[in-house]
Amino acid sequence: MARVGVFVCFCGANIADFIDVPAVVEEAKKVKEVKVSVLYKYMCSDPGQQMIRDAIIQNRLTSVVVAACSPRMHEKTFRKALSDAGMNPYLLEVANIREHSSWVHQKDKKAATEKANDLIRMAIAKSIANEQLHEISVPVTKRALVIGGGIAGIQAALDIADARIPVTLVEKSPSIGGRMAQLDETFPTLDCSQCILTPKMVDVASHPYIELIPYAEVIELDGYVGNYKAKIKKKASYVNFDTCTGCGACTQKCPVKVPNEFNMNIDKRKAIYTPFPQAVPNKPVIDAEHCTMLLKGKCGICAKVCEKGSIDYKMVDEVIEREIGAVVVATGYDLWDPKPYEEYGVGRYKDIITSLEFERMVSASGPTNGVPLRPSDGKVPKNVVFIKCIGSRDEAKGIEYCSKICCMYTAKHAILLHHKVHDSHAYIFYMDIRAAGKGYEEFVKRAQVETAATYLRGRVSKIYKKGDKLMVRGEDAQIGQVVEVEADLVVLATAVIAPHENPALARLLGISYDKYGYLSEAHPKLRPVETAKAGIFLAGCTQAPKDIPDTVAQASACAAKVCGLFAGDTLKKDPMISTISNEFCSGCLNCVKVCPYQAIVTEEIPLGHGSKELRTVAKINEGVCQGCGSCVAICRSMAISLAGFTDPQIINEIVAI
Amino acid sequence: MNKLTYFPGCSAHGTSEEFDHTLKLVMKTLDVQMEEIPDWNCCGATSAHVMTENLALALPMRNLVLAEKLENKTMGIACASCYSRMKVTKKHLDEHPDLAHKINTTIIDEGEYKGDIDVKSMLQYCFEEIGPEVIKSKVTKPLTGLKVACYYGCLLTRPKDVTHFDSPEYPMSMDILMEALGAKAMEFDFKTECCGASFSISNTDVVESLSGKILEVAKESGAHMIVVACPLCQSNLDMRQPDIERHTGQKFALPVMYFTQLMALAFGFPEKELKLPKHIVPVQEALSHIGEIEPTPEKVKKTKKAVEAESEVE
Amino acid sequence: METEVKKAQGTMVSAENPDITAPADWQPVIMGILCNWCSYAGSDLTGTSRIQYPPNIRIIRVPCSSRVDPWFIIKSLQTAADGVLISGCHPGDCHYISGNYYARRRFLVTKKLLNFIGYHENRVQFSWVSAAEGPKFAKVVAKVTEDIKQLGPLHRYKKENF
Amino acid sequence: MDHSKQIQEIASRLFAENKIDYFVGYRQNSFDDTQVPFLITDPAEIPKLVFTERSVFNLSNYLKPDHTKRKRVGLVVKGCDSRALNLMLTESQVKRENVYIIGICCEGVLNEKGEKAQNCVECVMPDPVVYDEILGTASGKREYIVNADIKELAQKALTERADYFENIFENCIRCNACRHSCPLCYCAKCCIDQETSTLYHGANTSSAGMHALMTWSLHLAGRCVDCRNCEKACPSHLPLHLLHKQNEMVIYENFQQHLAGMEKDDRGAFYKYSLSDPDDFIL
Amino acid sequence: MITLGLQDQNTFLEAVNKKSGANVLECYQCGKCVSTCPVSGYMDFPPREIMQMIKLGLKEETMMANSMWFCLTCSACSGRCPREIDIPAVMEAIRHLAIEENYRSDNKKVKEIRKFHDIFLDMVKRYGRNYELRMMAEFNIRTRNLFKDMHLAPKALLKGKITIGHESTKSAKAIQKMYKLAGKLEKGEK
Repeated sequence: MARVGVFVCFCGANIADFIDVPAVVEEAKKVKEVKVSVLYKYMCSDPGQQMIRDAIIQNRLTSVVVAACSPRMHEKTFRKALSDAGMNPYLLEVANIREHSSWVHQKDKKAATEKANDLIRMAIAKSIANEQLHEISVPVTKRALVIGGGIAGIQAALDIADARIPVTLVEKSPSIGGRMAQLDETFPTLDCSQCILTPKMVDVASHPYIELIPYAEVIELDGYVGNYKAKIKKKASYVNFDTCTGCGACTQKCPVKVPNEFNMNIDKRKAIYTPFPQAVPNKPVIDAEHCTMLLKGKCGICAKVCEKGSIDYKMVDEVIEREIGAVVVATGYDLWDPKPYEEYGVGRYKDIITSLEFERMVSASGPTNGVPLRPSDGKVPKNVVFIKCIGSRDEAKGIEYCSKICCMYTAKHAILLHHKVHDSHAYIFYMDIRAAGKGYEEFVKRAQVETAATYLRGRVSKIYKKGDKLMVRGEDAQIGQVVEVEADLVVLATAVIAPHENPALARLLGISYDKYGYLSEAHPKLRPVETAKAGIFLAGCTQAPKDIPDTVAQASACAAKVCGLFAGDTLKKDPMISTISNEFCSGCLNCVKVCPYQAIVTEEIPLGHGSKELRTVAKINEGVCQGCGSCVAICRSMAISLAGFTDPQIINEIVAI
Repeated sequence: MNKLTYFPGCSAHGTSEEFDHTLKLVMKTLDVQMEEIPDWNCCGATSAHVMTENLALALPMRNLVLAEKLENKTMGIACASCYSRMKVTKKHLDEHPDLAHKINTTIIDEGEYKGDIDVKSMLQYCFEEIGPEVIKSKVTKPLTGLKVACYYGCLLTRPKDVTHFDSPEYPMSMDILMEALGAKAMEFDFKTECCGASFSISNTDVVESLSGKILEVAKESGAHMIVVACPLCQSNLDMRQPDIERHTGQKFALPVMYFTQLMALAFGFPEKELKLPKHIVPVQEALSHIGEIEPTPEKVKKTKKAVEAESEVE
Repeated sequence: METEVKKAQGTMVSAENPDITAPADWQPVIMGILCNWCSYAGSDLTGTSRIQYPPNIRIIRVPCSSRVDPWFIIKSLQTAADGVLISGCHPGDCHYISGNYYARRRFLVTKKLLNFIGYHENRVQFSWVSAAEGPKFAKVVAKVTEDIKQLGPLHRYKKENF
Repeated sequence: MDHSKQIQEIASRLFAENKIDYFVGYRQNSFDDTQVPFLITDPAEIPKLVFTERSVFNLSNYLKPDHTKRKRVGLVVKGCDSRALNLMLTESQVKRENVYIIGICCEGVLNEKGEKAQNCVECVMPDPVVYDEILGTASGKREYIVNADIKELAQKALTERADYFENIFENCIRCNACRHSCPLCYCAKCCIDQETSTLYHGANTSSAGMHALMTWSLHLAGRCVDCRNCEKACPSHLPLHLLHKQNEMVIYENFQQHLAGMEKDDRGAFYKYSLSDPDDFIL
Repeated sequence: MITLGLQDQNTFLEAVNKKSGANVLECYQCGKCVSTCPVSGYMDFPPREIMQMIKLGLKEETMMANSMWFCLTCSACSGRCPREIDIPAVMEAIRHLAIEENYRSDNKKVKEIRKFHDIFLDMVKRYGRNYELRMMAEFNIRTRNLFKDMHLAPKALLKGKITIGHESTKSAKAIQKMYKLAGKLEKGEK
């Protein structure tokens, strides 16, 4: 026989003024299971809670109903009171007589009182069917996996590792550094990108808690928060990193030249190469698509010149496994290919380049030693036109969104151009100048005033050739005139886009991505670094375009999330999740289909008692289930029940009125 | 033998007789039987859609209805303006079946509109249905040495969602056809800039300024002549060229020929079939470049580049 | 005819069965089933904003509208309720990603089946109320209450033993 | 429509090649011209197998629960039966490799009055959708027709409808024959079982039958193939098809013309959704 | 100065959107159309400004502008518009609205352009097809500019560029009927 205690709160005057509380208390006593029914001014106060604790012990209660404010407010408080009295906290039910009655029926005390009676009766009935529940604890593997070795991945890995949590950092290219390594100077301070990045890269390589796996990709992720298992494919580098000293003899002697992707294909690298001089790890890899030894079996020069014998042409891809507890995804961004701008003659005119190509040219260590040159004739340009929003904010040819960083880097380019070629002039076609950030507007002003860059408000409509010049035509909307600029070089500020591998990666990780391919955060405002899948976090441009400060901030936020997750030895989880009865599950597996979290897995059990034949039934993965109840409502054989919202509980509530 | 329903357009019987004539010659060589739509009428370009709504749809629709009665389901149109009107109308009618039904029943007597005809410009027909390979195979007198600037005008490739043909900004189909004939198609930036056709009578100074710019850029490209696929473009660029030269003080001397004229020439028809005297700007000088064997340094460079692109061994 | 006479006298007559009547001051009971994250939070907001609405609704909290099995509705109508209101998150806002989309399909079929079998279609109503839509919740409840008052008492099986 | 000979031949072949452990078909009833399902394990009984327009029952029912996980079965199915079988396959109730399906292009079966049955008149798919061997000539998918009884009832006033259903469903004796005859009701526990339905919809009350059957019909919504095994099995002759056809109609009209069991791997209308599903009934 | 906020509802914008099938509100004033348009230099207000005027509901100013009469419908602007607005359709819509509501610009060029179109349609009405020389001549007579382009005529005639004679089509009768019916239909719609 159930023994229920009912505790009705006055909430000062909030409830008592509009509900006849003593009558409610008396009404509750009429239910035969109710052993004690009392009222108090503030149930949530210490004496109020003490009253509950005492009553539980004195009356040997089997469940407790508190009639007060919304359970969204104080459910946790009262649950704690129950456990303090040695009772299972989930035997509590809250009747919401404040938000649902006294506050909304202030003009009709009788009706509000009646409603309160019903709400309490329902809560009593439900509480009778309540079961003891226990917090689920999930073991946790304290190792984080960071995917991507750009500034976001580097920052996240360092911050996590500094908290003495082991990190595995996987980078797909031979060196970490990412896009930031390609930049010359950074806005708004114009400090050299390499100078601030390379120390961090070296830290990664030497950090005792970081395991760096370059030239590798994550190919599989199983499990759930705290208990993931990742498979990582290490691509064959054909160089034994353990013995290689990075002396560089092989790259010098290699006879095969290949366009250098690090320098945007402006110059050449060798078939055995390190992407750039400050690469980490500073060990070369062989590009299997171009190496004549690997393709045709001829050459072998690198092996001959290597004193350490580190070259191994027979090396194959290797798959390694790591057990991890959390994942930080930091795969960065790609740049949009401006080919659709046919009216500009993109692809036909060599002197139209992209911003990143310009960035490499003005970089002191770049292919042109820091001087921008016209690709067509190698001359130094005088008039340079920068066109913003190439692909950005262009539904017709590119993408709808603003790429966020182009306004700033174009201003930077104008300044850098002026630094490198003093008698040059920058013309910038823009639609809006978006300089929201610390020191950003001041930086744009610097471009406009100090370097006297000419800002023209309008989208360029046409570029055509006249002699060796490019004629750039656009409207200057400020004066309402169509203008043409005679340009030596045109630089297109191409849009930031999501890496094309993102959708495949998202499927592999079991997280969602938006229509552009950016990985989706759990909530756009309040959970910007989490994904819908617990234990997977996002850092940097893989979530949306952002500049370096924002990227670093988000990476550090990821690190904080990971450290928080790993703070205890186990992860605690709300026990209000589904369970499936093997006995009744008929194995139709429709629940697997509707579960939004892939929390339902299958299990083989004997067909009958002791029989050899097997049948498949569904099984809840406790670590993953979030307790929505979708599966419960579609389960025809009533094999699934959701703790806290079971069928008997809800029937009791319905019948109680 | 291929069959083709043919809509010549008003100018085929006037200003652009040479287009019509050479088109028929060329199509015969290419084994295409052209059947002119009986009792066709003006499509209304460019005035009907400027001034009216229903009539602008009804005029081309009548032609479509008449064409649907013929057995063949592909319609070829010589004039770019007519082509555009016909395509726009067909798209609009197909997207708004209620409107199509209303106009069909209240204005047009000739029968029911079904919308089952495929409308193509003659350039599109040559490029897509016949193909440069077949055209190349018919060439008996290649146009080697002739440099041409291919001018498409606004309406052959635009708007893209109406024409579904080639690029609206930098089309290449005519260039490829010209290359198939042996001529050299020059890089030309103003392929699809407007010549001002709809103002060719009412607002001639606009036409002169727009066409002047096109001629200037074509000259800059190094071409001997401009090749067109539209009668309005031809008359604007050709007939008004002396005036433009006078007003701007530049000398162009760029003859403007239809692509079919050059096809006819390459297929071996005698020059008199081209009706060259109809041209205001003399053609002979430009045609004399045919047969000039040009040193082609670019070709050598190209092969070297190709090698570079793959991988190069020192 | 008889029904109209009764109605004219102020007696409430059931839309489904003219033999079932109630006195003029009869108040319906409405079962409200709300999802925890949007509609329940929205109804709390109605409370904190002190927006007044008719007191006929009795609220059951479920985690998500997808937890609502059609028998919740059937059982409610079969027992005490004269009407049912079910409310969840707006499409696309579901806390559990897609729960309300599945629920929406079931709701439509259930509503039509109930109507076919002899329940007035206004007896069962659905709404999307977000956590920010306190005023909307009050409006929805007022509308549903008014609709059900119009339909009169349902208590066909009230005397049955459950 | 008489495929008796062909079915007998196939059955003997299957037994001879040891491809099946038993065969499910139809046999003539001894006392009138109706037929009953017939399960044989002995090839000697093959000559008794018949198939005519009197072969009304849906034999897919004889594969549940989990029969094919133990034995290999030969089975005769008509269009609607095969749709049910298709769903059973999708819902992993039948092991495909253990069932040999003889699909019949159905020309419609007769009701007890000797007329063409209503579900055959309104049939959308007379041809089998899953089979190993097909008999007869396929006639293709037909247009969906709204059930005649539904149309008629929908015309009536609400009070009349309420009255009708209340009276007719009072006759439900809670015997569960409907559930046992349905090939798609293979659950170990069901909402109309005595034990559960007492909890969910009350025991021994006049309304319990109707409300339990409503819940049951919603479990079959988007899955019911209109074979009417349940109706044939019902000792109280309840018009159970009304519930199923009503749900089928709503689903067909609102959810991309969905029909149960037509395609492989289609789990039914309640196990998927479209962003553009009707929203106008929601406040 | 223009005072805004006097209208409750921008009916002009609604009318233009409805007639054109485009959504003028999508315009974000990038100006690509202006530098694309071959005749924007001749317009009182280039396309970008017209779009903004429609958004502001400046009906009188828009209707009296010459912009839509100068539009060549070459579709270059819409092909390049980053928001894919069908600008020629918008121009056509305001042109048709101007005709319907009888806005007449005093601009000489606009008058000439309208006259030309009238003559053209007249020609098609009479013969079912159009004949350039006759049209040219008629245009010059009606605009009282007898000698315009006359220097071209002899040359063109001589070269057979323009023919004098013309064929009357069988269709002429049918076309005349179409004109009548189309006119009626348009009136009926209002």
